[in-house]
Amino acid sequence: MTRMTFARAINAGLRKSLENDPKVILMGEDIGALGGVFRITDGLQKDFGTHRVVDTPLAESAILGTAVGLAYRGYRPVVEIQFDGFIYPAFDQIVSQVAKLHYRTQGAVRMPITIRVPFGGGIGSPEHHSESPEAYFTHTSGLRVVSVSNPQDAYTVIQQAISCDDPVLYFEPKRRYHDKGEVDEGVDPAAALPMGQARVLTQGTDVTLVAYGPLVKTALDAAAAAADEGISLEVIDLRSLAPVDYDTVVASVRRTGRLVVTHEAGQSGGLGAEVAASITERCFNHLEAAPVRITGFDIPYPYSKLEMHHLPGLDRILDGVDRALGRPNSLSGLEG
Amino acid sequence: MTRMTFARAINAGLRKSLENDPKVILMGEDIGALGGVFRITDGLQKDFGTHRVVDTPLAESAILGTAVGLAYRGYRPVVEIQFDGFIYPAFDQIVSQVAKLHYRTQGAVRMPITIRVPFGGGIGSPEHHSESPEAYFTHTSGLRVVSVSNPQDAYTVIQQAISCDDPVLYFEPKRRYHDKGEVDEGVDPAAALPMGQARVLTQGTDVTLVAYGPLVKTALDAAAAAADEGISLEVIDLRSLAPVDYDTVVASVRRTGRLVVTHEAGQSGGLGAEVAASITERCFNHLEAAPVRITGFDIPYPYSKLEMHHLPGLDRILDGVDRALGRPNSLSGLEG
Amino acid sequence: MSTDETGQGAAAAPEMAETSPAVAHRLIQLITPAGERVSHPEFDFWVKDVSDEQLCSLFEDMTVIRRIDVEATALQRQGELALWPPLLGQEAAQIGSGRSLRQDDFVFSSYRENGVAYCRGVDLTDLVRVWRGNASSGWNPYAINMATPQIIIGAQTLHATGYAMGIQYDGADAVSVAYFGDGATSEGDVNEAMVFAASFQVPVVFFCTNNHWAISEPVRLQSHIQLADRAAGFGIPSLRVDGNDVLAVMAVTRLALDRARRGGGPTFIEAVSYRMGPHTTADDPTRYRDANELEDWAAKDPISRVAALLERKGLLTADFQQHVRDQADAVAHRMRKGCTTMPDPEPMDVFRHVYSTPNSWLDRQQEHYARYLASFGEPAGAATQEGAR
Amino acid sequence: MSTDETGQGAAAAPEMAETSPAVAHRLIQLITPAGERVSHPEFDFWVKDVSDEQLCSLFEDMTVIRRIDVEATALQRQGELALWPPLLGQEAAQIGSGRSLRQDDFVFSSYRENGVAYCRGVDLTDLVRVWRGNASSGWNPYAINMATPQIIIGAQTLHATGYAMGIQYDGADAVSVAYFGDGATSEGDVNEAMVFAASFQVPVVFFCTNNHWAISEPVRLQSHIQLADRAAGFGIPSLRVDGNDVLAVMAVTRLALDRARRGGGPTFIEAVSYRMGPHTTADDPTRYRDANELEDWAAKDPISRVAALLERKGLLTADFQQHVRDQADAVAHRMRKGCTTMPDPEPMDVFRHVYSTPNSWLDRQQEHYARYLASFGEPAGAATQEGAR
Ligand SMILES: Cc1ncc(C[n+]2csc(CCOP(=O)(O)OP(=O)(O)O)c2C)c(N)n1
Ligand SMILES: Cc1ncc(C[n+]2csc(CCOP(=O)(O)OP(=O)(O)O)c2C)c(N)n1
Ligand SMILES: [Mg+2]
Ligand SMILES: [Mg+2]
Repeated sequence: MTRMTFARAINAGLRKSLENDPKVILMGEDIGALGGVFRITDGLQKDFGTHRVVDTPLAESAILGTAVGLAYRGYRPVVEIQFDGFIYPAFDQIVSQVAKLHYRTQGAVRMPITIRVPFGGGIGSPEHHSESPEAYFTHTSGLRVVSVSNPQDAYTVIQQAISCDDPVLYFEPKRRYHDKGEVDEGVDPAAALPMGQARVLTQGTDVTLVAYGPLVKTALDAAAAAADEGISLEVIDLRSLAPVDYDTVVASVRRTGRLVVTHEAGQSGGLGAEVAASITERCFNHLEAAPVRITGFDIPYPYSKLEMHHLPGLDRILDGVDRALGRPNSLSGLEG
Repeated sequence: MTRMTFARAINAGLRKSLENDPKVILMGEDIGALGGVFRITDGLQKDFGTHRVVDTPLAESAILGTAVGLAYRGYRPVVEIQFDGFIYPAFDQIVSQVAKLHYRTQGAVRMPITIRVPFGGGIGSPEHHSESPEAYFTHTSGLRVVSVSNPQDAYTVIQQAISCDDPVLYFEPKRRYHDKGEVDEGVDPAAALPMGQARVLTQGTDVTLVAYGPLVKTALDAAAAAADEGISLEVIDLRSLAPVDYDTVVASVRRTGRLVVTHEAGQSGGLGAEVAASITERCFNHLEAAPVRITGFDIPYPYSKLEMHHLPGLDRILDGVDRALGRPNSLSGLEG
Repeated sequence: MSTDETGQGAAAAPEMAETSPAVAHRLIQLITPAGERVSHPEFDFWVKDVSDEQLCSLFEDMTVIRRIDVEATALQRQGELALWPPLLGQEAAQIGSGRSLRQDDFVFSSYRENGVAYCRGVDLTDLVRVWRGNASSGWNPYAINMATPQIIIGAQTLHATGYAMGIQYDGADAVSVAYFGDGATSEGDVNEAMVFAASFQVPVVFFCTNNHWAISEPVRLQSHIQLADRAAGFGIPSLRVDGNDVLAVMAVTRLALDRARRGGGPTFIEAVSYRMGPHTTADDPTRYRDANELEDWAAKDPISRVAALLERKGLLTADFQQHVRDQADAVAHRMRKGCTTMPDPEPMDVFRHVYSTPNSWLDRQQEHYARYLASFGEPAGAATQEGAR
Repeated sequence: MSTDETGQGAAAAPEMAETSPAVAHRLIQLITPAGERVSHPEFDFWVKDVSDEQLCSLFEDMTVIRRIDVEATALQRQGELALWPPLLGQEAAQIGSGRSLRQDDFVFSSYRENGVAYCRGVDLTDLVRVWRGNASSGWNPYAINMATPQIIIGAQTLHATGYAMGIQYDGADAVSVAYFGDGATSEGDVNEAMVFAASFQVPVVFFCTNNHWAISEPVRLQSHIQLADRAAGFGIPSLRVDGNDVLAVMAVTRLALDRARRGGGPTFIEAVSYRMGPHTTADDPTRYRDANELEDWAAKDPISRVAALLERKGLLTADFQQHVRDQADAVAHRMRKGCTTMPDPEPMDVFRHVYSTPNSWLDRQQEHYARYLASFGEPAGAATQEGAR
């Protein structure tokens, strides 16, 4: 066990994948000598060379498009998108090629491409540096989408993503990069909890609280605060956003009868809508209240002096918990 | 009143807008001499000239990006995307520029851009020609999204979209282009039902059936078939997909207690999830059953010999109605 | 801080020698439209091994793919195919280049390169699978080292470039070839592909067929200078070839392939040709183009000029012509048969191959749909025509 | 149908004269690094009206914006700004071009063109608004005819092109100017912008500041030939200018503007300069670049060479120098004051201006959030620091 930052854990996982499989190639802007703007690839080009860790010209569509060609040739490209807001120029290649080629070719061509995306806000950055675009990808068939919340999972899941034969978007909660945790580098990714499965972080009886990525920490804080008030929250870290491991969530909601789901992305059409709709379908007779979504607003990501209003915090989540429990809350007395 | 096709009605609406406002400019691939691959702009370049109806080079990002520049200069560009699957190269300009510039500039710069997208399947085309990408845009704050289902609305709403100061995606159900209907060309778009509002097409008491675009016709057929079995469906044509006119849907579901929502797009993270989640939030105590989604599968659009399996048809919708009503249906006896 | 308003007396401005427009390329030609073999100081070299026999075989291939085109168009008219994108007029560009490739080279093409697929050895039935609506890929790309033809304009140029990066990493001497049209040159992807190819000096050939039209848009809307000039600005050498001259196309392609194999990096080829037919069977070119243009180009037909050359050489015997006709008919027949006897897919195929790993979302939908089909009282596999109910 | 395996004896292949790489541009220079005014047959014409007084004023502007840069960097270090993208070393490129524009021209720039904004008459407080986190746009674009600086690399080149289409439709003689970096030239958008600009021959100037770096990536990764060469392939004339020479930059910009005004279409300018500082205050260039490189470029500093020229002309008096220093200090002071006294936004501002028409989704969220804030017992407007609770 080693104590390391979230960022370092990804770095260690990438290193392991580079070591274990000569077909793994890292590609992206500034990932070489600089080690990426977040230093996630620090030292890797030095150790593996410029053919394994490739600084690319500044063109996101080309990064993904050439990754497709490399996958055609049997490689496993691991692409870094510098910030969430810079993934859109590559959207066509991701949606029309990466996601669809396996289906298109009746399984003949595999696209084992991992797309690393530092995402989410809370770091005081200007526009385009704090977005949460995950719902665009969870709605795109052919892709798998994951997001992890702690260094150990970061380390393990990046390796699972890279060895997965399907394309995976790996969303990294950038405001947690400097959080530290224990990481067992001896973990065998194949034996660990599969990346498609959610994890129950705290067992609880009153409300199921579903979170992923950066808000898992917030959710755990909320659970601690709620416990002080005698409310028992079951916090679930989704980990896999597409597909969502509904079995785990369903089992929880059947016990608690109440669901709160939280994310930074805007509410309308966000992943919370999908979770709420699917859980309602599967647990209708167990639900004591409508699932509650505590999310970012339906706005472009705001300038940083306002971002803490947009981002769900502890108190907004607890207000949602109160709503789920039918306790007094900010919307008490409002109809529809 | 004139009887005309859906396609012709859009053409007439575009012509009206070109006549009424010299700042309106049509742009797109093959929209000039050819009149577009669907002939929606037939005759317009001949009558308004090459500066009002602009054949552009083959580059979607540029089409949207130059539309942004034209909007900066005070124009109202109306962009044609040739087929749904070709909108993705423009995704960055739509999401990061068109949708956000008004917010970014604190309201100083308006983006009255209309993006026309023939969408949906059922026409026997190869890949990329039958997609339903609306959920990517309904989840994008700063955009408005509409889809219409009949020639009169097509005629009126295209004009409302063009005169709207916000950017609007106007999704045209291409498999209905040849459907005919009565169109009153004298309608004043400003006095007609606003484009943000849904329309109740058939009043019913048992189940609220929500559809939009191409499936409105299917929904009406389903309502007729259900009526034969003594089941009364209230069919709502959403018309506006972002924002959804929830007031209209809520009023209906409060009466019926049951909701079925249908679309061609894949289920997970589709607009149906958003509608189901929001209606559950607002109508929880009125709901007799979980909202039911009858949608396309979570697959890339399949080749045409299989598309009728993917597309929700009359019988799949009725099966969903049975589920909402707790009547025997294909999933009877299944748990969760 | 001030703003310049002088508005320089522009009439008096000196000529601007600094801004040199790109130098026009000479069109490389080895066979004139009249079928005369003209010698070329540089490019004769690249086809010096082409024997009379090979010339005959090139003629045969071009004739066969034209016949395929005719047959496929007929199949479309008869309702057996939903759509077909004819290559009429572009036979030399496709056969000349396609025949120059090695088996371990890899092709990334658009929807129109059926002639190239023929050179790669495609199964004839596979040629029409997509257009009948029976598949999204006609063939397994690895079976003939040719990717599924691309519909998203220009996207495949990046795939070709990435594939070439892989060749380079492997230390192999194969070449990746991207085929695309004149219209495609406007797409960001094609330009980004040139950036990457030049930057990494990878073994890729950009083969641009300038058939003068992108559906209804003439090439001058995409560029008012020659397309071959585009590449120089990326540091990529380019060649402009008479795309209706099968020998010249072969020569430039071989040169480009050879350079790539020897580590010389990418080459851009503009093959100047003409789309003699509609964009697809769904298109009506009379709405946007002049019949005269078609006539002009008919005079430069790629097949007639080889026929004329063979004639001059005394090779166009009645026997040979009959052989070619028979061959074309046989191919057309096989394709038609393959097309019309193709089995329909099974309903549940709709769920296959989305993922190569299990997926709980989709598995559930599949299970539900199977139950749904079964609720009509038929086993799922037998319900082919029932899904739409 | 067969596959070519001959593998031509490539060693014997003749040289390929057809593939001409683009011709290297001569670097246009009017003031040497040593401050000598050198005459130029074509470009002297474009600056013949620049008086000693104007030269002094150019020097002043460059000095002021360098001072702005220093002040903003200090503000960042002191925690008053979150980030700052310095333009150190690029003063001549920005002032020389910015001062050439007419008021009714319109600028679309990246985040780095603060010197251009200064020429446009930006309010000093507005320069730092975005970097303090108080706004996503520092200013109202129509107030100074300069768009909100673009963060998405290259996207603004399309906006500039579209704006120029509008100028053309209006029959006006204004010009739209796109500023972007060397890294941006790899983005599809920039290349598509050139396609559209050339196709429609609209009045746009593409002003590319080649500062040799895109964060940690050297310009040779984007292109191994000169960036000015890129434009020729689109049929756009280009100029390569010493970007550290304010007069030369002015000359080429004026020429390009004049051509555009007279209907001559787009021009591409590569201003060769150097990013003397970090990419932004968050960057650490020692990780990826050699200190020697910096030294080389320090010798070509854009301000010192104008100072040397003024010295030669006897214009660099102590009085003048003091005046410039005072002016720079005053500007820096005003900017600092504007920065530190800027009022914080109100919480509910987060919902403003998303739409210009009412929106039921957002209105509801706004109403709910107001209730939420009120539930803490404070009126919504007073809860600025409370949102994160
Ligand atoms: C991204 C994208 N935009 C638009 C289309 C629609 N489309 C199909 S073919 C075509 C014209 C292509 O012209 P060109 O590149 O010259 O190839 P050609 O058809 O002439 O072989 C267009 C616009 C598409 N398939 N993909
Ligand atoms: C689409 C996109 N990709 C990546 C980035 C991250 N990024 C910001 S600045 C920059 C380098 C830009 O270099 P250049 O164009 O040379 O401009 P310079 O910063 O040198 O002025 C990068 C990669 C971005 N802002 N937008
Ligand atoms: Mg073409
Ligand atoms: Mg730069």
